[in-house]
Amino acid sequence: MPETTFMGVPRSLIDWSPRIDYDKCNYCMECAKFCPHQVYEQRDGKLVVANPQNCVVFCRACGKTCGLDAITFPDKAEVTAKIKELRKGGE
Amino acid sequence: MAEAEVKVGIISCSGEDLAGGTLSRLATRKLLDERRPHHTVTICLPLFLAGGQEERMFARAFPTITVDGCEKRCAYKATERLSGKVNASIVVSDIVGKEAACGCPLATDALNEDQQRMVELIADAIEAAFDKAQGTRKAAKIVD
Amino acid sequence: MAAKFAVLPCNGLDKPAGCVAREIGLRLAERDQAALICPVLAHAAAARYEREAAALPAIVIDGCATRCASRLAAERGFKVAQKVVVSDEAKKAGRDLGDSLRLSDELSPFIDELVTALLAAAQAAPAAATTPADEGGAPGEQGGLEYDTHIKDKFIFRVPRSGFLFNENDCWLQPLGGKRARVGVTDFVQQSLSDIIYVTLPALGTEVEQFGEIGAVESAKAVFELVSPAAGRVVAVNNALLTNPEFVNENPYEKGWLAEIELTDLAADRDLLLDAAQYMEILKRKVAEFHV
Amino acid sequence: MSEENRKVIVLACSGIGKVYGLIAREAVLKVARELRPDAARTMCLALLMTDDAEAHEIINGATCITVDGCPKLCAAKNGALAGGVVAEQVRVVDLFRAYRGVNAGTATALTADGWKIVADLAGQLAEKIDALRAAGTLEEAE
Repeated sequence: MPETTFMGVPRSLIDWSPRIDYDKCNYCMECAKFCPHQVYEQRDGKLVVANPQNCVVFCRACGKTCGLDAITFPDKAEVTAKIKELRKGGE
Repeated sequence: MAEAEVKVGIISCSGEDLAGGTLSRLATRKLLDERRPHHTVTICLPLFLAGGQEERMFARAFPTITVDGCEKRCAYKATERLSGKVNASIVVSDIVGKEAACGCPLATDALNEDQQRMVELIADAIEAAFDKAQGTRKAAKIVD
Repeated sequence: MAAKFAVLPCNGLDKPAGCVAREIGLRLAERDQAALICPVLAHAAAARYEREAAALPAIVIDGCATRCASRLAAERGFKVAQKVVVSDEAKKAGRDLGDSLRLSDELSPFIDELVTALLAAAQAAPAAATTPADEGGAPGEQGGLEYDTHIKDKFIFRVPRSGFLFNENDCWLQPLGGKRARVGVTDFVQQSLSDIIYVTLPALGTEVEQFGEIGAVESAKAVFELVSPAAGRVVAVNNALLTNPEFVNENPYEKGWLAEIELTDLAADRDLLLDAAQYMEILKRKVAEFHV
Repeated sequence: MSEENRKVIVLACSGIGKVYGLIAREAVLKVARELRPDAARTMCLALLMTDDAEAHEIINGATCITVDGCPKLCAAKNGALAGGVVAEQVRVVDLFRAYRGVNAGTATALTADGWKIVADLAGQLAEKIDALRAAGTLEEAE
């Protein structure tokens, strides 16, 4: 599979995907059902972020499905700054 | 540029006044959903009048098969008149008989086993027309 | 000579500032053959000025902070190239507009200055405010914009040829001149979602970061959250979408816009935005991977 | 004017691409065949797109309720174009705002929830037909 990019930066260098707080998660799987990009998987009854690279950079839509607020995302400003930096480096 | 594969268009009459309308719809969806899902497209017939230029181009952009419930052949006539040349015209009453096609309109959950078999038979006929349409027409470029 | 601008003054009759706004409008129309837009008629008959709204960059003149003309311009889809609030300008210039609703001769030089400044600024407005006519094309069927298209099966994906910036999250930004810009989704979003049945507008006054959430559109298939192409403060929203969410399907770039923001620093955000040609490449890639 | 021609024509959109069109169709069939068989009738929308003289004679000046799946309004536009008097115009997508997040099924088959929406919609259509009858609209159409 060809390397995917976001704003010209290899996706693999961008740290953007959901983080699950397992103390809060009740494994309702609403987030997994919601996400069309197969970011989540259920393994042995447990919810895991199986394909973080599939996550659309800056998309946070699945977080809204979580009534328990168990899903968080990295700091947007930091990620933005990192992307800008990588773009400069790549030129 | 790679040659784009041309999909085949299937347009159903949807007749709301007779069983043939339900049968033609279901058989059309069978091709779209099960038998040739990646190689077929459809459009709602009345969009030729209610829609725009984009919709009316349909039969000129795709080799098109029409599926009609009865011998009035509304889908065929309307497509030829409003959109473009039709490659093949399937008429449900020719396949399952006038009696079955012109009975009361059916709800999709009310088909008996006979009628379900009819849907398969009609889908067979569309599929044959589909194969012919794909075989006789070399992929023309419509993209870009 | 054909009009180069549309002029929309508030025409406020009950305040001196409104009367000044009206006078500015009249003088602009005289000096530059601008098309005068009657705000009362524009309000009463939505379709009356559709052509002007689509084809001409607009100069909007508000008398007071109520900004009726600006609101009307947004509602009617005018492409605002320049705007001014008379009471603000009077304050800056240290002018007392008085109590009379009849214009005094003393105000005439002040009005002339504003007219001159507005014309100069409007003529120097950024490309976003230029009309398709200026770019050598006639206004299209969809309104004033010209589109490049990409076709996949029976789906047509359009990208406005100029005046818009995009992010890779399929949202657009249309600078309106000044610090204002509109935000919305692209054809890729509305085609993928199919019939949009619900639109969530951001709250007025919300501060949004670049790539922050700015509203959502929803169909039976999925919810799509808008990722703001630029940082700013939400100053207007397209309330028409609450009753007519299908406007986003019909034209996501014009009547389907979601919000208007006052930009924080577009120059800084520009780095991570795409122009029409760049976005078209992204869109084609996504369309190729996309199964309806 | 015959009894048949005094009936309200409930015109569905023939939508075949999405679930909305199927819901429109099923609701129209339900109201014409089950709920108000004496007061409502269906017509093939496709037939109105041909030059069939008989069909045009029936719809010309007749009171119609159009039921469209999506905002493209195929039934309302084609019904009016053929000479029908569209007394009520219904859009299934509008209904869905009250059923947010509900999986109604596909263009081929409805889920139990989808059939529930059909039942609701058919009920609404029956009420509209009753109202049109009570207002005497149908007699005037003669």
